[in-house]
Amino acid sequence: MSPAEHLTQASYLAAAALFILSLRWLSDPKTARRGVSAGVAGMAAAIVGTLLHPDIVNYTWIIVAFVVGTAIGVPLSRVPLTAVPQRTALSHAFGGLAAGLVGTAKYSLWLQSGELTTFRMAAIGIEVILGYVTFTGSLMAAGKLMEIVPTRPMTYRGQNVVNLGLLAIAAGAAVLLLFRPGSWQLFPAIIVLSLLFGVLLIMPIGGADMPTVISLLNAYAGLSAVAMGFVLENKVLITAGALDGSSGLILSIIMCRAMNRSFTNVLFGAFGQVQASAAGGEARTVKSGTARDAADLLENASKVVIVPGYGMAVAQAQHRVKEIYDQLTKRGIDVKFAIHPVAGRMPGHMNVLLAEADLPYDALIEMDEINRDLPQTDVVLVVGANDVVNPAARHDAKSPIYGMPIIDADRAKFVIANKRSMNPGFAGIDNELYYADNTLMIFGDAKAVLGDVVKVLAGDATP
Amino acid sequence: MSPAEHLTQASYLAAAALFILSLRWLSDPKTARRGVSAGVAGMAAAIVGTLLHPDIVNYTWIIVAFVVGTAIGVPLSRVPLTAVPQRTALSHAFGGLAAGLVGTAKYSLWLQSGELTTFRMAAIGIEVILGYVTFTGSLMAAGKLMEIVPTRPMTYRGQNVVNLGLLAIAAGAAVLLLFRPGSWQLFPAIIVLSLLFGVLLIMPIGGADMPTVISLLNAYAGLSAVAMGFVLENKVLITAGALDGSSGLILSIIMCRAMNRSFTNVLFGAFGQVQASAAGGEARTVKSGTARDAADLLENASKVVIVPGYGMAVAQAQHRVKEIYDQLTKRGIDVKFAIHPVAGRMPGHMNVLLAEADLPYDALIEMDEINRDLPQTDVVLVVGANDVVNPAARHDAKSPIYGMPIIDADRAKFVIANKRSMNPGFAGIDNELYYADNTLMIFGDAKAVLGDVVKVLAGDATP
Amino acid sequence: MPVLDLWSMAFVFLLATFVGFQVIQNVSRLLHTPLMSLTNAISAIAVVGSIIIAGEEKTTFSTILGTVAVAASMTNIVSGFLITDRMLKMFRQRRPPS
Amino acid sequence: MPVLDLWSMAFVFLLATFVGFQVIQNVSRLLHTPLMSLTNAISAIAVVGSIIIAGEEKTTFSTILGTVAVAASMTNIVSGFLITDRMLKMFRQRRPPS
Ligand SMILES: NC(=O)c1ccc[n+]([C@@H]2O[C@H](COP(=O)([O-])OP(=O)(O)OC[C@H]3O[C@@H](n4cnc5c(N)ncnc54)[C@H](OP(=O)(O)O)[C@@H]3O)[C@@H](O)[C@H]2O)c1
Ligand SMILES: NC(=O)c1ccc[n+]([C@@H]2O[C@H](COP(=O)([O-])OP(=O)(O)OC[C@H]3O[C@@H](n4cnc5c(N)ncnc54)[C@H](OP(=O)(O)O)[C@@H]3O)[C@@H](O)[C@H]2O)c1
Repeated sequence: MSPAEHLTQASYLAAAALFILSLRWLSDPKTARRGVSAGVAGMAAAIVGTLLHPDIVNYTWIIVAFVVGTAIGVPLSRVPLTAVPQRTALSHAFGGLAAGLVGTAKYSLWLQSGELTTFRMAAIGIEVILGYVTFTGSLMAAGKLMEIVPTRPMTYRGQNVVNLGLLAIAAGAAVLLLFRPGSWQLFPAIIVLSLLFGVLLIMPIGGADMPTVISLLNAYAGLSAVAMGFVLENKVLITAGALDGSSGLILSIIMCRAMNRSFTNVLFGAFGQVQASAAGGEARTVKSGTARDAADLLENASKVVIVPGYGMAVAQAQHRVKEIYDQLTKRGIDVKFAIHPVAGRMPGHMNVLLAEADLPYDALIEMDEINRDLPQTDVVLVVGANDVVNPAARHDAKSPIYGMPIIDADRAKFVIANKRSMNPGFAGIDNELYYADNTLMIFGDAKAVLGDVVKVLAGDATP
Repeated sequence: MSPAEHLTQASYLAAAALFILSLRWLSDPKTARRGVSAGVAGMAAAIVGTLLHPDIVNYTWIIVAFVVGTAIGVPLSRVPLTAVPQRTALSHAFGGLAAGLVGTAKYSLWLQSGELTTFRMAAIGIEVILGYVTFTGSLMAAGKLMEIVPTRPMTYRGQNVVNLGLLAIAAGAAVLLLFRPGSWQLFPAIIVLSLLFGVLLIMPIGGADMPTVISLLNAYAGLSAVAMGFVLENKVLITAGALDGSSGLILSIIMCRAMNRSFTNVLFGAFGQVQASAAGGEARTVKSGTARDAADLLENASKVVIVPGYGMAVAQAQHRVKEIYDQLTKRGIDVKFAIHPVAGRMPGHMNVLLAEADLPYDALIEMDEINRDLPQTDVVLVVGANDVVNPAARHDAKSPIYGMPIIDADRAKFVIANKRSMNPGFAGIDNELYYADNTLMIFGDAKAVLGDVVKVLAGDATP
Repeated sequence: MPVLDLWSMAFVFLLATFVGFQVIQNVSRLLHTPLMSLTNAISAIAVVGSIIIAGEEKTTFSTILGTVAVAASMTNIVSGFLITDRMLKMFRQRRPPS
Repeated sequence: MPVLDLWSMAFVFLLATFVGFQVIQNVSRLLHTPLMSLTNAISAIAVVGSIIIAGEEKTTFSTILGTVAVAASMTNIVSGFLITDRMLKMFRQRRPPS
């Protein structure tokens, strides 16, 4: 090995170490930002180390690509927090694309130079299939989240058979290539089939299931990076891919658990359909009140718990929530936030939003802990949360969310629930909490309603 | 690579995975034994995989060695639990020896075949030095623990200079070999110097410090295994070595922290000497009582905490302790055990002993947790513990153990302390706890004294 | 590039997966959203592979693919790290820690 | 033996060290004594190196050293696993878990 190559390898080793440390430091908000710096440092080291590589004869295109990438990347990093799931999906798409392209390029190069060993061919096959599937799959997911693509599950009979059939053919073609690497015509076929499969895989999945799907695609993206590492014999790639893959897998497991559903159910269950069916619940009476009523109840409580949900996210109401928090704590009232693991539409969704509103993270309590306090709580304020406070999950064995752990808002002395209508939430089912005697509904957009509550609390104007 | 070699490599990969799982399962007593099975499986896989290796032409000597090793190993695994530190030291010695010998053999072989690259020479150098140092060092440690070698620190002026000098020369010779691998005369010199250094390194360390030293030697043994892995280009060796090394390092750090001392202090501090100096404390009066007094106090308590220490281990009194536990719990008294991280002479020492006496491990409470209960405790029974209950660690800045976290036995309503005399413990310092008004001393060998207490509690005979 | 060594790569994969699972499981739930974007950025290390293909200019075809791949990865690196940091900046503890 | 690949070995070492620290830190304090003897036994995997040296019989010298090394490692394997299991057998939970 030339000294230059040793340098490159050393930079890769350093990068691997820095990436691991970067994720370790994410275990605590206090050290988290150091984690980002470590990640950047590792990336820089690896890139510099690579630019030193003797095989590189011309830097023009590399620089062009760097510029283009940065030009797209910077705006992508400025999206509102509600758009984070879309952004994540898009970046998986880019990752998958890169893997697919590199695999394709390597195949063409090695085919000509005759260096295409069976092992390399196998690795390329896996890389390319995973890469292109992740590419189109993630694009579809992003499309559904941005509602460019119809979000409702598109299903037809025998759909799963067709999809898996396609995948099988693609894989078969790849296996064939192992034995006759020369018949390159198979390669484009594999690419097309993979791209197609990616699309069809996501079509039948409801838009609301996208977060889970995205995490799964994250795992695929990681695996394709690993395969790429095997192709290029690059260990830092294998390491980073494995880190990425395990993170994707773990997050999707957490989501499925918290939703009390299985992977297969998410992937092939066409869950969103339930929405249609279960939506219309028989009309029972609910107590509905005004912002003033809510304000009075809150003022006279000594222990308040706020349960934010997806509705707070779409309404961008986190800043109003913060103002309410300030108003109440000013009055010496003890205010806590109950964070359900899958409140909102992505893991940790509520945490980022409330952090954005500058709320201290030690006021955000996890489900299990807060559930112990709720029976002694005077008022629970539910802001655009629905499924995560639906008592049916505890006792109604027929409910689709039965068994999903929830925040026991119904056990508090009094409940104030804000949403725009009696429409169901993600799971598409009715929520008896809203019909309880000790529940007061305040209908309207979270931002507007809470804004009024703040006004009352602040004492100026009377809506 | 031949199929056989692929098989070998696969077995190594499996072994590495199994070893990691084995240690993971040790995180919980419920799964711990599965951990051992995983370890055995991994080892078996690796050995079988190796025996398939094409280079092996003759199995006689391998089988002979297996038989001999088993013949020595089985009895070594039957030692009483108090002898576990010695056994550990011995096995480090064997490990170091193996590393040293393999390094030597490889050097001689590659020297003849001319395959001795600089990298290999460097790796061999590290392996051999670490290996032989660990070998004699661990033998010395074992000797001191078995009291074959005088346990008191043997020191003379400029000792550290001499030792480090020796090591420097050995390392220097190794470096020299990098440039002239041919001059093999240097090699035996390195071996001798390393062996010598191992002995001299341990000489000045007091016998009581051996547990910490053993853990450090454990780290060395691990590192020498890693170096061996680099020499033989064997990844499972590197993996296992790294696991072993980190375990040794972490345990010694835990011990040093819990003793509130630094590595350098342990290695060069000649700590044991303090014993001599500090031993004689001015004679203050202590309240001393009989087994019957102890029994009465215990019977009339409702909350009892037992603090076991090194004395219980040497007296083998854990079974009497269990009988007391049974007698008291039978009377509905709440009995817990306070386990100090460095009670006894090795990490987890008390846990194994009490487990041997068939005490449930969920009755063994760690220091920080039990310290919260102690102020509400009626009677604390101290069995052969001394430093770990010495309040000086909290307030006496001049005390050698100042700052070491302790079990706050003195904060309980009443203390019963059993030991044979007023002699100090490991740290060689006086313990004011024994002089406190609410402390009753019961002098005598723990086994005998507690035996009497049990008799009284059991109601038969009156000592 | 070092000579192909299937088995050492398998070892790296095995160990990295263990590290990954342990490390990710310890990530505070509070930070699961930043975690997603950070791992994104990190796995864009794939850029190192593309850089060589784009730079060695063996064939026009490979150069084009390589360049696009570099651009795609670079996008993930830039946006991934920036947005992660942007999110993390927002997390703060209660002033008088209670 | 695969061709020497210094850097992949360095990777294995790096990752294994991370795994080691994480795994060991999670070991219950209750089991620190068994931990010592288990890691002992595991690191006796060194036996695989010695076996080949003892078996390939290149020179008498190397064969003798190899044989002794195998015996030494085997001792650690046997005694290490046996005593660990013996200790672990003793740990049990309170019958009616309180
Ligand atoms: N977090 C994750 O990782 C993740 C991933 C996948 C799935 N999910 C699922 O998402 C759901 C999350 O539960 P959730 O309780 O947070 O949300 P939810 O059950 O989806 O309910 C959200 C509620 O907010 C209300 N809402 C919508 N826009 C609003 C606005 N502008 N102002 C006020 N209210 C508004 C809606 O009622 P109106 O229409 O009447 O206003 C809706 O009932 C769970 O079912 C979970 O399984 C979460
Ligand atoms: N656990 C570890 O990993 C580790 C490692 C290194 C060092 N250490 C050190 O070891 C010490 C452990 O503290 P410790 O309180 O457990 O022990 P200790 O401080 O050494 O005291 C043990 C006491 O037991 C008494 N004793 C001895 N034989 C006895 C018998 N047959 N019957 C009754 N009593 C007997 C002795 O007093 P008499 O002679 O008067 O009977 C002695 O005072 C700490 O200083 C710690 O730093 C521990």
